[in-house]
Amino acid sequence: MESVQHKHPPYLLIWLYLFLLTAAELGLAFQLPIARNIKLLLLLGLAVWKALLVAMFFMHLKFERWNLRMLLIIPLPLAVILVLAVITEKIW
Amino acid sequence: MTTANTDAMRPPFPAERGVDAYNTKLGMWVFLASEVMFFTALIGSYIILRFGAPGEWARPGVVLNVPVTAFNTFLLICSSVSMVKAYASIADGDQRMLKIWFLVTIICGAAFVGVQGFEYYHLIHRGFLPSGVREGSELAELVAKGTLSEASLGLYGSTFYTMTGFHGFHVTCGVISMIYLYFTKVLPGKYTQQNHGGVEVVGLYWHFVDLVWIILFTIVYLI
Amino acid sequence: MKWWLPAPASTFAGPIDGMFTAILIITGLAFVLVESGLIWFIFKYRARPGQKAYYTHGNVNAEYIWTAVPAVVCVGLAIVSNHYWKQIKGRDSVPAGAYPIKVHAKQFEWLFTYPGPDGKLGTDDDIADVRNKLHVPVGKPVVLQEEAEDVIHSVFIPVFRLRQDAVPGMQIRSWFIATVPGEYDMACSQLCGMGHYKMHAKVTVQSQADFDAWLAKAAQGDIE
Amino acid sequence: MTTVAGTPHVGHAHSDDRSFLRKYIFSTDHKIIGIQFLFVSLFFLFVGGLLAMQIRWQLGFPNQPMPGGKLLPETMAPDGVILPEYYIQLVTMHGTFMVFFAVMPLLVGVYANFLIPLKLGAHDMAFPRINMASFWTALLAGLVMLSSLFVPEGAARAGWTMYAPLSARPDLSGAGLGQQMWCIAIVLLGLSSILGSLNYITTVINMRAPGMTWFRMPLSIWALFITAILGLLALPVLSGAAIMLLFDQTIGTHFFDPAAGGQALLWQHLFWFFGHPEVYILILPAMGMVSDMIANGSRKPIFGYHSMVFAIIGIGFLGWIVWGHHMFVSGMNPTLGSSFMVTTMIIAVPSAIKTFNWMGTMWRGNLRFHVPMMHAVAFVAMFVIGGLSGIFMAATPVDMHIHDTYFIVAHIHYVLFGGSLFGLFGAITFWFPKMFGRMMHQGWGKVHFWLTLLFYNLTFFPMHILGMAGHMRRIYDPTMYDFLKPYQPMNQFISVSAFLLFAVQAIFALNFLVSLFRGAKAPQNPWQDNGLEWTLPNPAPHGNWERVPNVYRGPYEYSHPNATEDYLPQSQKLPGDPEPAAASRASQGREA
Repeated sequence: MESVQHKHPPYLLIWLYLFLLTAAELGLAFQLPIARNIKLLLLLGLAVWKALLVAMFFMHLKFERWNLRMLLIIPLPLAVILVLAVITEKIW
Repeated sequence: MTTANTDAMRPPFPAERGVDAYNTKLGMWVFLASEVMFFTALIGSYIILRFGAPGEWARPGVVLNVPVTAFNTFLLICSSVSMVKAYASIADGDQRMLKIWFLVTIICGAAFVGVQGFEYYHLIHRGFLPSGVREGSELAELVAKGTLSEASLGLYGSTFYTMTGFHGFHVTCGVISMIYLYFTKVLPGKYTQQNHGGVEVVGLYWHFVDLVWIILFTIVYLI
Repeated sequence: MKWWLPAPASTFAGPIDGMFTAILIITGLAFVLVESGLIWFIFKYRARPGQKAYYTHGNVNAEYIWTAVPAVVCVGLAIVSNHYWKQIKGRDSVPAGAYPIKVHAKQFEWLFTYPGPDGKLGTDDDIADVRNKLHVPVGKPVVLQEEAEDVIHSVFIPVFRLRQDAVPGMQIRSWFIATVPGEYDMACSQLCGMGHYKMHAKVTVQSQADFDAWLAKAAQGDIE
Repeated sequence: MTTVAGTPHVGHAHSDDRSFLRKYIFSTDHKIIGIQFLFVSLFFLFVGGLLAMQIRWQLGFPNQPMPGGKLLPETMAPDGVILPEYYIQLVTMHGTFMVFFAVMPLLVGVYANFLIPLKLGAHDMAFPRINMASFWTALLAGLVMLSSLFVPEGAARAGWTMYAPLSARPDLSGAGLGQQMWCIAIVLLGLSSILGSLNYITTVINMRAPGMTWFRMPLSIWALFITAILGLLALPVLSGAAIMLLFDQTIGTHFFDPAAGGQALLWQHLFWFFGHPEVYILILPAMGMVSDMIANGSRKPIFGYHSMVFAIIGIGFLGWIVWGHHMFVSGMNPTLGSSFMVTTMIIAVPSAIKTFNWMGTMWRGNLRFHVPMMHAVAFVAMFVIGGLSGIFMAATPVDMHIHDTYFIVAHIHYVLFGGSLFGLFGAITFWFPKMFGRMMHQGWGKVHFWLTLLFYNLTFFPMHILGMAGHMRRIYDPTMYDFLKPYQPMNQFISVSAFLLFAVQAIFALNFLVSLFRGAKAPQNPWQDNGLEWTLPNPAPHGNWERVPNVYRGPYEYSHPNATEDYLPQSQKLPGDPEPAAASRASQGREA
């Protein structure tokens, strides 16, 4: 029962982060007049950041052993390979 | 005899263990790995189709109602927090707070589904269909004025409804299973400090659904 | 009935048949090695009273060898394949000045459009939509500009060793040089619906003069 | 914590007061579920074979009334002559049934369910109820698929690969409801496979008996484990694609509709991204079980156990990055084609390692040719042909000529019939006593083996020649083409061989059915095998073990110098064997 022993992560603080990041995304998407490509990268970066916060703290991945983390990491390269390969198709 | 042990929060003994996780938790993680691939098929198709789309993709906010969905995003994030608070409560042995936080999660989740239904209703009313734009609708006028490019609207509708629809389906499944757990396990006080695997496992699923939405919200509504 | 590839009639046939033969020899050797080994073991080591199997968990050196040899052979084949692949299908492989013919595939026929005297497609003097008859001059690079109207079809001319899908929504170019005059079959090799089997065309390879004469006649509507 | 070495745990059968319905129909027992899968998928194997016979009739004897064809309705075969629209349904459904409802459930549904807990020393699967749900979903999927043959416009008509846009447009394919039912059945099957896979993976990771470390697992379990991972990650992609296809057909989306910006090639990419791992789902379990049978038949440890494991893992990984080799001539970017060609060439290497290791296992063995061993050796011999013919297709220029011809058909049948089905015939015979407590008849098994081997090769080998000549797949009437007319005698020869091949399967069916009721009672360990499952009575009781055995060694210790017999069960303690650490880790055993 390891999970009981250690202190709980500051869940409300992470909620605040998520809230602020979402607000930042909205502002970025609709208010900031910057180049589209940069905007796209920033938005994706923010989305990944939020997703990581959820996975690491809410899903406790930060506190799991590496072999359990591997389970969720395995499909990710496959997903990337699929999308990248098919997109190169369109670029030629 | 065989099933008695699966809900307990320890790996089955005596056995060689690959990971330090009890069966239902491990099973849920494995299931989530396959869910990643399912959403890969949907989101990947969206990215690929958008790359090769004829005509300009509709700019964010023109077709979709972003403020409503931003509120919905907020709801889902809140439900994720309340879920993890419910888990933390029972891990500390607090039955009362478990009941409260679990109920908050269910309400937020159900509200999300409701808002999404509302959103769909309005989109269809405005003429936005999975197959594209309905003749003579509000969006058709925008197309006529040149605000929207019609060429890619068919793909826009296809991908939008499929991705958000399947996400909504997952949320609905989550809400239903949480309601079931609420009445069969949470209210009767069957979860304890030592045995609350159900809360953790349904929580994993719920956070995953939240995580998918975080990605979807950005790439569908904001980009 | 021939127990081999069809008679070659394009410049691709040489390398493709050569590779086929080379792979056949390599795989044939592997086949003979494995099957004769199996048969030999089956006889030599069959159970006999009093015989005990040799207790071993393997031999690392032997395993290195039978990992390395197939790996080297396969990588070698990959290099050779890629060499010819680039010549045949590569992005820039179509020779400049290749004679263009548009292939419009639809359920269940082929429509060929030949450029008129100006040698360009998409102009007024095109000889459009010649049904199921592909005529090409011998010894001259020809580039097929394939498009499909409804579903995926596939241009397949066995004697040329040429196969290329025609995909709706895509413009795909595919080229060859015919080497032997004659009349050949062309088929659709991608399941395209109920009439897939009858979607065939006749390919006529003829000298430049004959081809020009045919083209002139075709311009008058006589495609026979 | 001591286990009596090697003593059979007979007489421990639990008092079993479950009702008949709970015990045999809605059972959560992994063994019963495996047997349910066995009967259902053998039925679909028969259906797929029946469809193949009709295909062969049409190809061998085009436009002639088929014997018994008058039984078919007018919409399929008026006066017994097969119609072109029925022919492409036959082609589509033969592939679909064989791949999704016969071979895949036979390998994974039957043997992952049956073997994983028994061979690893678990009481049952990790999630028995999910396991039951998996079976019933699969059955439902199969029934939906089967009934699609009988709806008004008939079954799906776009080939088992279901290439869009033909499959997405009812007006072009001519089948509306049938196409939709195909998609629905595939989504259901995907769900069933995912449920099954997550069960297998969890069980293998978490429920191995003490001492059953990763590298003491039998190769069959390794193969099934990697297969489960492939299924877990590949099937959802297919399900997603099938859902998009279904939406294209029904609610007017445009995923695969080029007229509205959709992409025809997207379907192919998604399908083959699933499809190539699927190919390995169809062969890896057979490879694993054949490894078990060959070691048993050779009375020798498997040659290079570790490299066999790594080869399985390597195939499992590489299987994800070769899908484009199905699309060399599809109009895909040729540079992408080059990279897929290289990965495809590389994936030949682990298969070669496995083949040579099987031969190494037989080398200096003491070969016992019981029926499973015969099938296992035939598996190696036939798989080699299928594997080598794959190299022709991997070479991109050669693929230009043989793509979509009978060369491909020959290749896939050498791998799926010569490979998977020979492996399966062996596996069915091998574990029949464990399932039903009786032996299959060895003599009839040998007759069936030799006749199958003969007619199988006579059927499929000439297809290579047809393919070289350019004989296209999926054509209704080859005599339409001048260049194929000379090959009609060969087509007829193949057809006759195929009919005979189908007919001799009756021997197997009869042997199976008769042995079920009249077979000789099986001894405790009929094949003198090392696996944990043979320490249980035949058939094993519900819950398998009173007390989980301890495992002291790997699965292939045949002819061990210190053993009195030429086999040494995994749970038999020799003097000096240390007790597994996991056995003493916790005191709470899971007693009944």
